[in-house]
Amino acid sequence: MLSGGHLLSVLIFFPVVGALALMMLRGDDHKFIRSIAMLVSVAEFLFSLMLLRGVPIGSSGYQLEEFAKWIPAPPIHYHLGVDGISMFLVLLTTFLTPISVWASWNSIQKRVKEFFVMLLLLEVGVVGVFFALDMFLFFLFWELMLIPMAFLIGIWGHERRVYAAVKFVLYTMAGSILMLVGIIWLYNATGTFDLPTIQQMLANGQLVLEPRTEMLLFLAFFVAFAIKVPVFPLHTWLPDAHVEAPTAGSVMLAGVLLKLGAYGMIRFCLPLFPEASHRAARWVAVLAIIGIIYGALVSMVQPNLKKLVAYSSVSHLGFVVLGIFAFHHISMQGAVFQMLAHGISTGALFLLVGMLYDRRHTFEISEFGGLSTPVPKLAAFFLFVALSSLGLPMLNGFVGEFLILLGTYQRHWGWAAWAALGVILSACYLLWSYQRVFFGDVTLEKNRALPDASLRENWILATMAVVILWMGIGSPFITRRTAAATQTVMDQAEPQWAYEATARANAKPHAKTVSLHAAPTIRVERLAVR
Amino acid sequence: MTTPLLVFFILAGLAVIGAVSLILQKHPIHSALSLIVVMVALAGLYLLMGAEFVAAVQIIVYGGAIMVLFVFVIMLLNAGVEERTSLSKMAGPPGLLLVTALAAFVAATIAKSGATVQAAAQTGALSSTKGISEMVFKDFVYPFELTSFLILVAILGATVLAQREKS
Amino acid sequence: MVPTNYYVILSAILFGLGVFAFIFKRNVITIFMSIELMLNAVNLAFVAFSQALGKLDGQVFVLFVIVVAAAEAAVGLGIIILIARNRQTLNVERVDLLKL
Amino acid sequence: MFPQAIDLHRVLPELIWCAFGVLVMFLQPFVRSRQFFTFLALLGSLAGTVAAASAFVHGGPGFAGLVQSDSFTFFFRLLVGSVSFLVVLAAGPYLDREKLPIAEFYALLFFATAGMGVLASAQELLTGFIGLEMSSISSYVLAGYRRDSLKSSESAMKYFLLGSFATAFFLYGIALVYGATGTTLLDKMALTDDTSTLLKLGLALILIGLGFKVAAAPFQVWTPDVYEGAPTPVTALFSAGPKAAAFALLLRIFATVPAATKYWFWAFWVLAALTMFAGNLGALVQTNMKRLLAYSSIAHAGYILVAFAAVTSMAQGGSEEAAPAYAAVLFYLLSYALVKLGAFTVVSQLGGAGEKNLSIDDYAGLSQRQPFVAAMLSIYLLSLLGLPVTAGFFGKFYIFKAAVNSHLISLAVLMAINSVIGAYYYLRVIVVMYMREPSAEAAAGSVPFPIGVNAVLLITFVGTILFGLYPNPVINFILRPTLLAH
Amino acid sequence: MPEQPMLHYLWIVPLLPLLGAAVNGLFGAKWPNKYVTATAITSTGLSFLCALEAVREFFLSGQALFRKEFFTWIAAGNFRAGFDLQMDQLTVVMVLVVTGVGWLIHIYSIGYMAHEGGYYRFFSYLNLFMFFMLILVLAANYALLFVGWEGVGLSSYLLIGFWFLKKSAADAGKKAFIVNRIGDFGFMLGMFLLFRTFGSLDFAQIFAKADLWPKEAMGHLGTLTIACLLLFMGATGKSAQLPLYVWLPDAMEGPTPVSALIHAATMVTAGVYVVARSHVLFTHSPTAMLVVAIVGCATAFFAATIGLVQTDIKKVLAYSTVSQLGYMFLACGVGAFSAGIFHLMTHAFFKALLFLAAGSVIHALGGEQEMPKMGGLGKKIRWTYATMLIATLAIAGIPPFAGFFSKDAILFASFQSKAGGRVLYAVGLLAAVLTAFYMFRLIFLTFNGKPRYDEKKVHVHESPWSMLGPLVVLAILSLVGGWFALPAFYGGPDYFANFLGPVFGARETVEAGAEAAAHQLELILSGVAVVAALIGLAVAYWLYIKNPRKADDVAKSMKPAYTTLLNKYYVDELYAAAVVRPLVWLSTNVFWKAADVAGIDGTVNGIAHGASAIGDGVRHSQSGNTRSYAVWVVAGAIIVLAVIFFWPSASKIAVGLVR
Repeated sequence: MLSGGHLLSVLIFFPVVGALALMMLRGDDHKFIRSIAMLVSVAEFLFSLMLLRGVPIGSSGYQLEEFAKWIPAPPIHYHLGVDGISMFLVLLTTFLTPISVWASWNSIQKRVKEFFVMLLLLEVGVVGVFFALDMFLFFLFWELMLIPMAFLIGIWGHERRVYAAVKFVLYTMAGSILMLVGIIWLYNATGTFDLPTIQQMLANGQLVLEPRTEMLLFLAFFVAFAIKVPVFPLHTWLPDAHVEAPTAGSVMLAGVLLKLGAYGMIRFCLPLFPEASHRAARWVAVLAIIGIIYGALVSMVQPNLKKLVAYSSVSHLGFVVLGIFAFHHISMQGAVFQMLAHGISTGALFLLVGMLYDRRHTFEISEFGGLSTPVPKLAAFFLFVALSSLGLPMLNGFVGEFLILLGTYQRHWGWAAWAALGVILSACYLLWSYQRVFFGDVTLEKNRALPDASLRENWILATMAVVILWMGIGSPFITRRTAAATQTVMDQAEPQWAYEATARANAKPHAKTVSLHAAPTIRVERLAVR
Repeated sequence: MTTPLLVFFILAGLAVIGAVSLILQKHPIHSALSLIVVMVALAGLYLLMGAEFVAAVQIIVYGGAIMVLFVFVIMLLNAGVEERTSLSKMAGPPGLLLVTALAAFVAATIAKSGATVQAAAQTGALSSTKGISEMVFKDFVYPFELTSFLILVAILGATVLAQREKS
Repeated sequence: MVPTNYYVILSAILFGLGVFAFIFKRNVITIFMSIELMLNAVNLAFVAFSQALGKLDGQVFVLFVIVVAAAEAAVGLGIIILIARNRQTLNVERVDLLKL
Repeated sequence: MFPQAIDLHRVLPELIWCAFGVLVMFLQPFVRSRQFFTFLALLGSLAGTVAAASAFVHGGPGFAGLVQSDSFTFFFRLLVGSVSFLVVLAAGPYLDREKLPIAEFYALLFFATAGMGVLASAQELLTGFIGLEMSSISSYVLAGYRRDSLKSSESAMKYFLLGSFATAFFLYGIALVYGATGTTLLDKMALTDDTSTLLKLGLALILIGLGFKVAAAPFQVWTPDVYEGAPTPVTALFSAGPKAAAFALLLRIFATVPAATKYWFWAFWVLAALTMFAGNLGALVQTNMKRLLAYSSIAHAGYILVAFAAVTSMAQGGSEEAAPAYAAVLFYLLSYALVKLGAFTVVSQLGGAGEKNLSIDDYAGLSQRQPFVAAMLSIYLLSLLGLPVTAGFFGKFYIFKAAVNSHLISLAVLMAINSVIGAYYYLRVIVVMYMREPSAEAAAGSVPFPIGVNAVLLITFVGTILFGLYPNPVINFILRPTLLAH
Repeated sequence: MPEQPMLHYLWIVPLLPLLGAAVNGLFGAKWPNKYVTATAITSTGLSFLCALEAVREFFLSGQALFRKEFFTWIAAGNFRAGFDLQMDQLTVVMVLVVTGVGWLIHIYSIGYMAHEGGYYRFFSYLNLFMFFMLILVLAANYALLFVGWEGVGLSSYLLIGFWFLKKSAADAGKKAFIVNRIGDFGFMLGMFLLFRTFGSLDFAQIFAKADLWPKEAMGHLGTLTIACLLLFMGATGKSAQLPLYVWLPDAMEGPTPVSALIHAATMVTAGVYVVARSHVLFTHSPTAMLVVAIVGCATAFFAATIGLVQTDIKKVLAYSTVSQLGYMFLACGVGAFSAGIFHLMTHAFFKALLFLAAGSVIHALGGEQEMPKMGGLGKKIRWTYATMLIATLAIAGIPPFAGFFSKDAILFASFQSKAGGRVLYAVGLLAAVLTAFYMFRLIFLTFNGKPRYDEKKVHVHESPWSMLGPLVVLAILSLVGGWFALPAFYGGPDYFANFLGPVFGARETVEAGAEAAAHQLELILSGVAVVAALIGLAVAYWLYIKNPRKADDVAKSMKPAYTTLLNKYYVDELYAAAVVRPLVWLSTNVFWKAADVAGIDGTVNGIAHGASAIGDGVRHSQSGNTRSYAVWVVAGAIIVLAVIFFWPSASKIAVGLVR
C-alpha cells in the first residue's frame, strides 16, 4: 500500500514546522519573521515541484500513496495520495503562498508573527485537503483550514472584518457539518472511510445505493462544496469575505479555497454518487449558468473594485461547475484548468487591487480614475491580468473557458450557448472598470502623485504575468498530466457503468442495498408494538 | 366497613387536611404545625400497617427532631406572615393547571395500576424490628455507612453556611 | 384489611399536594416543608409496598429517606438562614438577582 | 452476610475520599497552613484515583450487588477523581484570593467526589440515591460557599430548593419501581416482567429526577443561575462532575433494565432536541461569560442525550451495536469535562477579586494582554465547537456516528444545525479576544496566573489535543464489550 | 537546411513583429524615438521580406498547399489546437497585403506620429497588431485563427484607445472590443459546432469531410447552415456589417494610420477572409450564402447612405469602408469568392491610401477633421490631392483604376446569381452611385472651392516625404492593382481568379463554362457601372462645385431624412436605449440591490436575527424566580410522562417529524 517516500506528509507538515518555528521567534523583529516565512513557503514550493516527477503522465489512480493506521474504531486511516488533479491544485497552493507572503511584506504591520503563522497553517489545511484519501481525514483538514482563514480576515481585515469572518465560518460550517453526517452515513453503509475502498465497492457492486438515499447523500456533500465554490444562491459570503480580507487573504481565498469546493465535487460527488450526479446535473448546470451571467452582471455594476473582482469569481467558478457537471471529458479537463487559471489571474487581480489600496486606502472606483498617468506600470499589469481573466487567447483564462464551453457544447449545446454569454459580459465588466480606474484624466488631485510599482511589486506581478502567459501557451504541460485523472473520474461517473454495477449487485445476494428510511420505520413499528 | 378501613380513612383524611392546611396557612408556624399533623397521621398509618419501628422513627426523628428544627428556625428568623407576592407569571394559572394535571395523572395511573400491587400476597403484618436491624447492618451496611458521612456533610455544611462572619 | 392501593393513592395525593405547596407557597421555609411533605408521601409508599410485598427492605429505605431528610433539613435551614441574613427576606420571589 | 474485605476493596475509592474528607475536617482546627490542605487534597484525590485502579483490577459486584466495580465504574471514578484533582488545583488560588476558609471546601469537595463515585458504581437504586444526595448536598453548600455574596447564596438556595424538589420525584420513582418489581437491585429488576404501568410511571419519575440533575430541557432552568452564582471553581465542578455521575447512573439503569430502554427512547429524543435548542439559543444572547458557558453546557448535555437516544434506540442496551453509542457518551463526557474545567478555570482567574470581570467585553484584546491564556481559552472554545484536532471534535463525531448508526438522521441533522448555532457564540468570544481592541482599564494590567492554575490549563490543554489526535487508548478501553458487567 | 527554408520556418514571419512589439513595449519607454522607429520598421520590414521569400518558395513548389504544425497549444481529449501555419494562394494574397500595406503604414506613421506622446507605445501596439493579423491569415485551424481574431481585436482596442486621456477614445476602444466580443460569441459557438460535427478544427480535415456532405436545400437549417451563420456572426462583428457595424465609425478616434491599417486595409477584412476561407462550408449552404449576400448588400447601401451627409472626413471614409466591406460580403454571398478577395485587395490599396491622404490633410491643417472647415486645399498640397484623387477614382469605380475591375466583377457575379440576383445587383449598383457621390463630395469639399478655414491661423503645409512616399506607392497600386484581374473580354486572362482557382476551385470552373455567353452581358454591365459612377460624380460636381448653395437647400428641403442620416439612423441611441441602459439598470437595482443584497443576503442575516430573537425569548423564560423554575420542572415532568405514556398516539406525530 505504501509506495514512494513520504513526500506528501512532508508537504503537509513542513509548513507546520515553519509555523512553530515562527511562534518561537520574538515578535518584534518583523524583517526576520518575514524572511523566515518567505523561506519556508518557497522551500515548500520547491518540495512540491517534486510531485511532477512523482506523478508520471498518463498514470491513472493515486500516486505516492501513504497509509498508516490511525484510529481503530471507527477505522480511520492516515491515507494520502495524489493524482493529476490534486497535484496541480497543490502546486497552485504552494505557489500562491509565497506570493502572498511577498505581497504582505509591507502591508501587514500589526501582529506580523501571527499573520504569517496563520498563512502557513492555512497552507497546511489546504494541502491536506488535496492529499487526503480518507474521508475523515479530508473533513478534518477541511475544517482545520477554516480557522486560520477566519483569523486572517478577522484580525488583519478592513472595516467590517469581524462580520465577514464570522459569516465565512458559519456559512462554511453549515455546509460541512451536513457533509460530516453524510460521510458518517456513508461509513455506516460501507464500514470504511477510505475513499479508494468505497470506490472499489461501488465498482464491483458490493455497495449499491438506493436512488433516494444516493440523492440525499449527494446533496449532503454537494451543498458543502457548493457553499465553498460558491454556487449561485449560496455565494453571499464571498463578497464580504473578499472585500474585508487583507490582500494575502483574498489571494488565498480566491486562489485556493474556492477551488476546494470544485475539487470536492470532482473527487467525491461524481465518483461516489454517479447516478445522483447525473440526475442533478441539469439543476446544477442551471445554477452554474445563473451564476455565470448573474455574477458577471452584478460585478459589472459594483462601485467597489474589490467587490467587483469578488463577484467575477462567482462568474468564473460558474464555468468550472458547469464544466464538471457537463460530464464531458474535455469540459472536465477545462474545469480543472480553469481552476488553476482562475487561481492565478484572480489572485493577480487581488494583488493589484491590494496595491492600489496600499496607495489610496480605498476600493471605491470613484476614488480612482486616470491612474495610468501616475502608475503606468500597474496599469499595464492590470490590463494584462484583466485580459487573461476575460479569456484572451494565448493567456491562461482562455484555455479553461474554451475547453469547458467546447466540451459542454458536445453534450448540451444550449448550456454552452448560455454560458458563452459570460464571455461577452466578462469583457464588459473588466474593460469598463479598467477604463473607469485607469483611463481619462486624473480625476482626483491626490492621485496625481501616487508612486508607481515598487521593485518588489514589479517582481510579484512579473512572476504572475509569466505564469499567466506560460499557462496560456503551454497548456498541454498541464492538460497532459491531468488527462488520466479526469478520465478516471469520468469513467467512475458514467451512469451505464453504475447500471452494470446494479445488475451485478442483483446477481450477488450479499450486496447490501442501503436506505435511510427503511430502518427507522421498522424501529418505530417495534416501539409501537411493544 | 371494617375497623382498620375506618381508621385508615380517618388518618388519611387527617393527613390530607394537614397537607391542605399547610398550603392554606399564612404563617409559617401554622404550616409547620399542620405538617406535624400530617406526620403524626402517617405514623398512625404505619402502625396500622404494622410497621411500628418506622412509626416510632417517624415520630421521634421527623416530629421530634426535624420539625423542631423547623420551628426553631422560624422563631430564630422570626418569620412573619408570608407576603403573597405573585411576581412569577409561570406560577400563576399555567402553574396551577400543570400541577393539577401532574398530580391527577400520577394518582390516576397508580389507581389504575392498583391491581398489580394487590396481586402481591398480603403476608399480614411483618413487624420484626430485629429483621430491619439485621438488614441495615448486613445487606444495606454500605448505604448505611454512607448515610453517616451524609450526616457529616450536613453538619459541616450547616456550620460553613450559618457560622457568623469572623471579622 | 386495607388494600395497599389505598395507601399508595393516598401517598400520591400527598405527593401532589407537596408539589402544589412547593409552587404556591412564597416563604422559603414553607416551601422546604412542602419538600418534607413529598418525602413523607414517598415513605408512605415505601412502607405500603414493603408490607404488600412482605419484604422488610422497604422499611429500611424509609429509614434512609428519613436520614437524608434530616441531612437536607440541616443544610437547607442553614441556607435559609444565610438567605435571610443576606436579603432580610424569606420570600423566594424577592430572591431573583440571578436571571436572564 | 457481613461485608467481606473484597467488598470494601471494590468501593475503596469512595472510602478513601470520605476518609480524606474526615481527615481534613479533623486537622482543620490544628493546621493553619493553607498549602498543607491543598497538598492533602491533591494527595487524597490522587489516592482515590489510584484506588479506583486497584478496585478495577479486583472488579466485580460488591455488597451483594449493591455496587458494581467494572470498567464503566472505573472510567467514571477516574473521571470524577481527576476532575476533583483539577478543581483542587484551580480552587486553591481562588480561595486565597477570595479569602475563604479552605479546609471545609476540600472536605466538601471530597464528600461530593465520593458521592459521585457511589453514583457511578451503584447498581442499586437506593445506594444510588444516597450517592446522589451526598454529592448534591455538598454541592448545595459549595454553591453558597461565598457566604457574603448575594449571588452565591441565592444560587445555593435555588439549587437546594429545586434540587431537593427533583430528588423527591426521583425518590418517588424509586418507590414505585420498588412497588412494581419488589426490588431496587437493577439486575434483579431486569428479570421481572416490565409490563406494569407502575414500573413505567416509576421509571418516568426516575428519568425526571435524573433529567434535572443533567440539566435536560425543560429542567435546565436552574443551571444558568446556579452556575453564575456559584464560586467559579465550584461551577467548574458542577459542569463536569455531578453531571457526569448522573449520566453514569442513567446509563447504568437502562443498560441493565430492558424496560428503561423500552420506555425511554422517545423521551430522550424529545429531551435531546429541546435541550440542544434551549442551550444554544439561550447562549446566543449572553454577555456574561459564566452564563454563556452554563448555557453551552446545557447544549452539550443535549448532544449527549442524542447519544442516549441512539443507545436506547438500539435493540438492547449494552448489546454489541449499542457499544459505540456508549463509547460516544463516555468519550464525550471526558472531552467535555476537560474543556469545561479549563474554560471555567480561565474565567475564574480572569474574574479577579470578587469575580468582577465576567462580562465578555472584559475579554476584549485578551490576545495581546495574555496571549497564552487567550490561546488556551480559544482551544477550549474550539473544542466545544467541535473543531478537529480537539477532543471535542471526536466527541461530536462519535455522537453523530451513533445517531446515524441508529438511523436517527433527523436528530443528527438537528444536532448539526445546533452545532452551527453554537459556533456563532463560541466564535464571538474568540473574536472579542483576538479582533477587538481592549477597553482602556482592561488594557492596563494582566491578571497573574499562579502555577496551580497554569497546571490546570496545561493538563486540560494537553488532554484536549491528545485525545483530539489520538483517542485510541480511551476508545479501545470504553469499547470493550465487558464495559458493563451485570 | 530543408529546401523551402522560409516555409519551414514560417513562424518567423509573425514572430518578427511580435519581437518588435515586445522590445518596444519593454524598453521603448526609455529610448529615443529613432531607436523605437528602427525596431518597428526593421521588424515589420523583415517580416515583409520573409513573407515575400516564403511566397517565392511557395510558387517554386508549384503552388502546392503548404501546411506545418509547429507546436501544440491546447490539447484535451480528442481536441487539439496546434500552432499550425499554412500557405496557399489565399494566404499569399492576405500575407502580402498585410505585411506590405502594414509596412508602408509603419513608414507613414513615423512622420505622422513624430510629435505624439507615447510614440513607443504606438509602435509596439502596431507591431502587436501585425503579429496577430499574420497569425490570423496564416493559421491552419480555426482555433489558431481565433487567436489572431481576438488578438487583432485587442490591438485595435489598444490603438483606438491610444489617446486614452480622451474619454471618447477610451469609450470607442471599449465599444469596439465588446461589439467584437458579441460577434466572437457566435464565432466560438460556430467552432464548437464544427468540432462536434467534424471532430476537429483543422481546415484541411473539416473541408475534406464537409466536401462529401450533400448541399443543404435553400431555407433548410442544417448543421452546416447553422455553423456558417454562426461563423458569419463573428464576421459581421469583425468586419462591421449590419447590425454590428456600430463600432467602426467610433474607431476613428484612433490615430489615422491606425484607421488606415486596421480599420480599412486589414483587420476589418478578416471577416471576409474567414467567409472566403470557409467557402467549402458556405457553398454547401445556399441559405447561409443568401444571408451573407443580403447582409453584405444591405450594409453596402445602408452605410453609403450615411456616408452621404457626414462632415468629418474620417467618418465619411469609415462609412465607405463599411459599405465596401458590404460589397465583399455580397461577392462571397453570391459565390464569387475570388472577386470578393480581389476587392479586398484593391480596397486595401485605395482605402489605405484614402485614409493616409486624409491623414495628410488633417496633418496639414493641424488636426482639423471637419470638411466644412476645409476647401481649396488642392493647390496647397498637390501630392496629397493627386494621390487622393486617384484613390477616389479607384473607389468610385472609374476605369482603369483598380476599384472598377473588382466592383465590376462583384456586380456581375451578383447579377448572375440565381437567388434574387437582380435585386442584389440593383441595390449594389445604387450603392455604387452613392459611393461615387460621397467620395467626390469629399474631394470637392476638401480640395476645391474657397478655403473655409482661417488662413491666418492655420498654416497649411505639405507632409514630409516619409508620409508622401507611401501615398505614392499606394496610388500606383490602386491604379495598376486591378489589372491582375483584367476580365477575359478585354482579352486578358483573369489572372487573379485563376490564381485563386485551386482554393475556390469548383465554383470558378462553372463560371468558365458560362464564359462565352457571359461576355456580352459583362460588357454591358460594366458600362452600366461606369455610367452609375459618373452619375454620382456629376451630381456631386453639380452640388458642390457649380452652385455650392444648392447642397444646403437640398438638405433643408428634406430635413427629416437629412437629420436621420446625419445621426446614422439613431442606431447607437437605439442600442443604448434597448440594451445597454436596461442591462445596467437591471443589474444594479434588480440583481445586485434587490436579489443579492436584500434577497439572498437578507435571508441569511434574517435567519441569524431570528435565531437570536428566539434566544432572547429563551433568555426571558429565565425570570430568576424560583417558583417559575419549579413550574418549568413540572412542565418537563408532564412532557416526559406524556411522551412515555401516550406514545402510540404521539409517535405518529413524532414519526411525522422524523420523516
